Amino acid sequence: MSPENILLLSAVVLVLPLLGFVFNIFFGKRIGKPSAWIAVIILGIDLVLSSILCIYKLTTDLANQTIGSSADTLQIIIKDGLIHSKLIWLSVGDVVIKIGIGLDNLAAIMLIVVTLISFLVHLFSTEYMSGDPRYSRYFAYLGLFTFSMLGIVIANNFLFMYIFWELVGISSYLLIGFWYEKKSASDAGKKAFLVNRIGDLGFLIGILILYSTFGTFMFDEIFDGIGSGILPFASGSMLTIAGICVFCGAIGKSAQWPLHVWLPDAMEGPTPVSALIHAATMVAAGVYLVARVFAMFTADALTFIAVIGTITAFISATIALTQVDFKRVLAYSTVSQLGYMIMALGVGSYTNGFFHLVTHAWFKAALFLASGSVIHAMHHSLHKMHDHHTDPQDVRNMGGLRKTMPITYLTFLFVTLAIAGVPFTSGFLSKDGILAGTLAYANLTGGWHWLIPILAFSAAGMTAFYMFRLLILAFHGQPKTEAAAKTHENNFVIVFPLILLSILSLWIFYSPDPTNASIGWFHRAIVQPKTAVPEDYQWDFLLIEENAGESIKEHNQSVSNHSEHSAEQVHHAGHHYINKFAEEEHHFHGTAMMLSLLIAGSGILLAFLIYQFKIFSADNLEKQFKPLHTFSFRKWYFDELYHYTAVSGIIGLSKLLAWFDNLIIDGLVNLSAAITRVSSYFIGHFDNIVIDGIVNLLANITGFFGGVLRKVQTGQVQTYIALLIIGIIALIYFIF
Amino acid sequence: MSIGLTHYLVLAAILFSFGIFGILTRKNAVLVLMGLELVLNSANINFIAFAKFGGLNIQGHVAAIFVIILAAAEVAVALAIVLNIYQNYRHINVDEIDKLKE
Amino acid sequence: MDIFSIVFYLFAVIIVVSAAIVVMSKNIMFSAFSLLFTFFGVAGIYVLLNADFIAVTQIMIYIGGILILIIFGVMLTTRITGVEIKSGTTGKIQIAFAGLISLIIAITMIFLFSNTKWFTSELQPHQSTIENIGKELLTNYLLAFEAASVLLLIAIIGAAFIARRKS
Amino acid sequence: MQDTIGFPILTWLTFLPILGMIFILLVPSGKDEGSKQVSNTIIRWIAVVVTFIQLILAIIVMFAYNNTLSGVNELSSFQFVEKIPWIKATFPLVGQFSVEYFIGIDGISAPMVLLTAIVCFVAVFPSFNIDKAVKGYFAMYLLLDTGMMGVFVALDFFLFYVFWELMLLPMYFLIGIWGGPRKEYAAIKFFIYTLVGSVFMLLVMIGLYFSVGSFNMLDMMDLTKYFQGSIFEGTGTTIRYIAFMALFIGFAIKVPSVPFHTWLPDAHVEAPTPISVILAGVLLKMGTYGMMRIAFPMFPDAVGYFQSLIAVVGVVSIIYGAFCALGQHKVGMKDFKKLIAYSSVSHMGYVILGMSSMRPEGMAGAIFQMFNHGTITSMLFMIVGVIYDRSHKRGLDDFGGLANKMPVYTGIMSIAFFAAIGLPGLSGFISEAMVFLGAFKTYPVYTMISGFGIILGAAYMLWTLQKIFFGKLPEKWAGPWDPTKKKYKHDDLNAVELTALVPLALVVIYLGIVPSPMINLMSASVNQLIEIMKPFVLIGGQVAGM
Repeated sequence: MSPENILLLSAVVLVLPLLGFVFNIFFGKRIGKPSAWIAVIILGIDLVLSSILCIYKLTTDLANQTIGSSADTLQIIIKDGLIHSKLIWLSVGDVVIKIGIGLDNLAAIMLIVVTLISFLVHLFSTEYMSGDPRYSRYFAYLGLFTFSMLGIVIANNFLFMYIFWELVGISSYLLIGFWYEKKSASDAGKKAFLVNRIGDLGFLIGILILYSTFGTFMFDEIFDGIGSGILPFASGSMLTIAGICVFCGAIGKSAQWPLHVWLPDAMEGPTPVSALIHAATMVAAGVYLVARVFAMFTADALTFIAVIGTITAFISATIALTQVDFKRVLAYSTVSQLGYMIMALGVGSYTNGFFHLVTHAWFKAALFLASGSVIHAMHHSLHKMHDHHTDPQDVRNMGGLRKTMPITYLTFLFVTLAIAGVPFTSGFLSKDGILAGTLAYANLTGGWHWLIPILAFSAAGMTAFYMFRLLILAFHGQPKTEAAAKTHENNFVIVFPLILLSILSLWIFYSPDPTNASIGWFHRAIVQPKTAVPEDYQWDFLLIEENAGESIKEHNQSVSNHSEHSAEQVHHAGHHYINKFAEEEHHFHGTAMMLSLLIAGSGILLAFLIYQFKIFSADNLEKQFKPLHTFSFRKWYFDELYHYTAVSGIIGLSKLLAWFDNLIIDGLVNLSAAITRVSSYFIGHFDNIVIDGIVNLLANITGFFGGVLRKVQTGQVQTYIALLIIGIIALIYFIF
Repeated sequence: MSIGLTHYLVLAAILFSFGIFGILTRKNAVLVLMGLELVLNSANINFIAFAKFGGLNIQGHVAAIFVIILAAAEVAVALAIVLNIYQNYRHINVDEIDKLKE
Repeated sequence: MDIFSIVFYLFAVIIVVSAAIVVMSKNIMFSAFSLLFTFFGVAGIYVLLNADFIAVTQIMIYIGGILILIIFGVMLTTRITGVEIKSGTTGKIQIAFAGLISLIIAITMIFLFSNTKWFTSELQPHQSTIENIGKELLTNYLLAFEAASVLLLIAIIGAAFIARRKS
Repeated sequence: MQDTIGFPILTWLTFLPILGMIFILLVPSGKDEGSKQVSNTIIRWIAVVVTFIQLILAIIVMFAYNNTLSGVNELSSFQFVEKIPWIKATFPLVGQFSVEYFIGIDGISAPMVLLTAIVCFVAVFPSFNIDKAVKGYFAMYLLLDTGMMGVFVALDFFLFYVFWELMLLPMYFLIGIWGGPRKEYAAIKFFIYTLVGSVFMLLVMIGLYFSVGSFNMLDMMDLTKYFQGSIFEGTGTTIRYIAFMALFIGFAIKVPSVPFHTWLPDAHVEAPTPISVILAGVLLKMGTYGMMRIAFPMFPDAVGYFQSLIAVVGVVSIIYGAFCALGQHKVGMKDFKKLIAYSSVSHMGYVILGMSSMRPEGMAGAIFQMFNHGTITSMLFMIVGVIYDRSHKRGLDDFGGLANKMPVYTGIMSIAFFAAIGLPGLSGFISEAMVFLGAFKTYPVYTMISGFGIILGAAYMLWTLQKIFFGKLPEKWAGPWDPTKKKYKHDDLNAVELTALVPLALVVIYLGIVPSPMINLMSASVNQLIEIMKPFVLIGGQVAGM
């Protein structure tokens, strides 16, 4: 494929879902049910096309070249495995704003993630959403979302990134609030959008700083600029601040602490939407953004990122321990896993962070779709019993679903193993890499940074515990309600995506060795980019070593040319680590694996002891640790905190200002008017009595004389003319 | 003494006086109008006289033309009014029309 | 006394006499016919003043238009057969008063005219004025010209409207 | 001077509505009910046709417009110029007084001309609901149209002032006669406020006239043409600062910027829908247009002196307006229209901020924002008008669940709302982003503060969206068959309303995706304006070197 065709194909992949959106918005209602299948077919084509793109991109080594010059309207550049275009969008005076799309390995893999999950969700939704009055509208929104998400993936500049960032926000708003008759749903949509906007403001300021420094939005041009020593406001700390501001966007979209509060509420949306948006793709956009602009983060910014990720991972894991809503547990687990990814990127474990994104996308989508399957079944069962009060999402109403819904159970079990980090799953591979990365990081930097791996490991343990708690409560034991007992397995359309996604969570798809991902294709395709930040502001262990670059290239070539056996040889041959960090990570690999196995195992064991075998009573534990339980159950009171500070503050201020505007400013205006009126009242009276009196006096005098002179007025024209002429004569004599 | 500007002006003045006299004395509205025409003609003579002697040149002629136009319009309307008065009062004696008094 | 003066005085006499008849005659028809002579006289004066176009206009409009109109007015408003063919004046005192005023104004004006030092320019050689008037009318006086035409239109419509017999 | 058409198209564009007004006045008003209906219909359609022809003319102008020419202070690069002496008089003491009929457009006025034509065309349709004194209404409407168009094409200050006042009067009557319950109060308030602004402008205009000797705006921009010893001669003098401030306040009242904004909510609340549309869509732009056309290029030194103050005015308007709009949910009448009025204050703040940046992006963004705010806010007011027509209510708490009853309406309204909160893909985003890009280079801190405006903007808009369209349908909206109107009260949009709303929606979407036609239109002029200002003002560059 020529470079133009690659980009053209990417553009097609991007635009196809938009066409679906437009079609369904205008004609969906008219054609009814088939509109969904049109959307599914469009996504299917999209999936095929993006697979072609991805496979081509991963297997082909593109030579550096440039088509067209920077003054041309369209320029296509291939550099270091990134093929991208630059198109002049706007020009005002000497300011030229360019946009474009780009494709590298990162984007190529992400394309598959987005289109595959979107396709499966579309498929799942055809059954799940059937009977909804706004059926076609739903698929239209899904199309819009997919379009925006793909836009984020293939953007090669901040402007596009921001545009699609906002579009993703709005489509998520529409989908969360899809059942807008429910106040909680429309509230949740609003909350999601507004909280995201706060992050976006930071993102925008970051973009503004970068734009005003480099005069461009292009990633590569900005990185080149930083690389050549240009810094915002000529200061390295401003570069850090720019990085943190950009990361703010990721905080919002990836639901990182302290802006994580929107994601659990977003579960008000239809469950397939949760699977698509709030598990696999949109929330991963923040992680993707950090990965995409990884080259511009300074050491301080990376530390900030790592800390935020760690805090998020830990806090949300603790919250997930006590939640009873099926989807909320999954939501907090998502937040926690996103924290993991962010943390991984923050500590410099670039490849593992992104790897976890991909593996997490599969198994979390599977978890959500499985929960959708459960809820769907519960809902039907409740519906048949004419019970409209029981919450179909509350795990306390479930139990024993293992028997009624065996396929859902098996897939759910498998992906729970994956998220808990049990060997032979993809989750094990990626989580293990991250944990090794945190250990390496802490070892290299020391001090309080050791908290990061400690919290990360404890979060891993909690993840294993609460996931199995959920599994046991929902599927094992006896049915706790009649409805749960009467559930049935769903049909093929719902079950198929579950099976596919759980198969994708096997280790074999990423690496031949179930304990080590770094020899798989993924780790070869995704390599940490060369950091653009000047050495003074960057960890020395993240700098790519000069000779390492060469050996990596050789290594890659040998991998693509030779069998895996020889690759392994090169791998073990020694100095091919791109930097010190990678080496350290490798050393900690074994330790991390053992530790994580131990912790996850104990978490699972504890869950079985408490909930399956009831050796410890859950209720007793709850009573014993009542404050802690409440604290966790009420989500650390973040919602309340924000409500009583930020939200009330802003609303209070707006009330105050509206009142101020109404009373004071307008009051001043009206006061001045009133003063004028009062003074004019007095002046008017003065005028009436005194001045008018004088005038009236004069008028009376005039009237008297008028009465005398009235006799002159004969009414005859000729008299008047005569008088006129006399007047003229008199005037003439008077003048001369 | 050859005929100069003054001659024409004096002639115009006489004509003007006759016109004024007519306007003031006649009862019949149509005759009043005739007086008015005399006044306008005297004015026109002045214009033309100044056009020749006073350097007013062609502008004087143009002014005269406008006077004539106005006169035509005035007569048309005035006669219409006269007819109207006639229809209302069955006479056209201006001295008896003194509604303006009230 | 050259021929020019003779002609001038001839016209002057015609004008004065016929004007006197216009304002003094008892018979309204006499007045109307004298007015004809006055207009002719004035036209003659115009010719003497090199105003050929104005003279022609005078004859065409005053005599051909206005006078005819007046005569129609006389005929329409006066019962020819009735007593009112003779137009009365307003009374002795008024006549005396009006005569006085007219006299005063005549004397005043003649006095003023003959005693003023008028600014006089060199006499222009005689040339046809029509072309120049036309140019002036369509350039500098275009607006006035248009306004005049609108005025005439309004006058026609207005006259027709006022004069129409009420149903 | 470029006259690419060879036909006085701007004069036609400006005075066509007057022609329409004459036609409308000639339509006999019927005596009985039936013929009255007929004559009202004729009058309405005359207005439609006239404004439509005007729109076509405006589009022709845009196509014939050569966007490489800059204008601003160069007579040679203005386009469609017509320059005829208008008033010429000599006074013994004052000297010669001459006013020219001098019109033409450049990149600053061209978008405004198009905007005026579009808004005047679409606002005719909501006017169909006016039943009281239809003839007078449309006559006033078209007179207003001429006044607005005239303001944007005038290049002679006196002519500008004449048009400025010409548009004031019909507006006063349109609010005062066809307005809501407190119409007199609102109309008087509007009138006095604007008149105060005009007085300031008049004073400065006279001063400039004595300094330059003509009312030609281009001469006034040329500092070398000022007479020796005249009051505005030289640069950096106190009197020039005062004059600029007077002009600025005069225009800021019209914008309106905080703290001169309180006439706007009242005027909007009381005005009938189409007049609100015009008020927000076109009239507010005159303030910022006046700044760009008159205040800035004539007093560049004073702009330099007050530049940060101008930026602060912009920022305060953005934040304060947004807060007040948000506050409408909680206090006062909870009036939908008032909320949009305050949102206008906020959005016009972006224009001022963009202008104060003196960057090409910021300046072009400001003009573009003027255009976009015109189209978007017009939509918003029409949207309020639609439900007001059906229910005679417009409180934020009076509705709910309309999305189910009126899906098309909700769809169009979503476009307007999302455009107002700056969603990418819709035109509002581009202009706000450009304003931010430009302003950040000159005033990074102010720009960051004003960034909170976008959060607040999203908050109040989404809140409104939720209250009115989402949730359950209240009892009264399940309304019965209304026999007088022959329709259900909650009918979806009818053809007339769609005709008004859809073109605006298309413009908003089109410019959101392909903004370059509009940006190219103004690009050259923006550069020229910045060239004039350059010696005097702070222009942010690449911040790297700072």
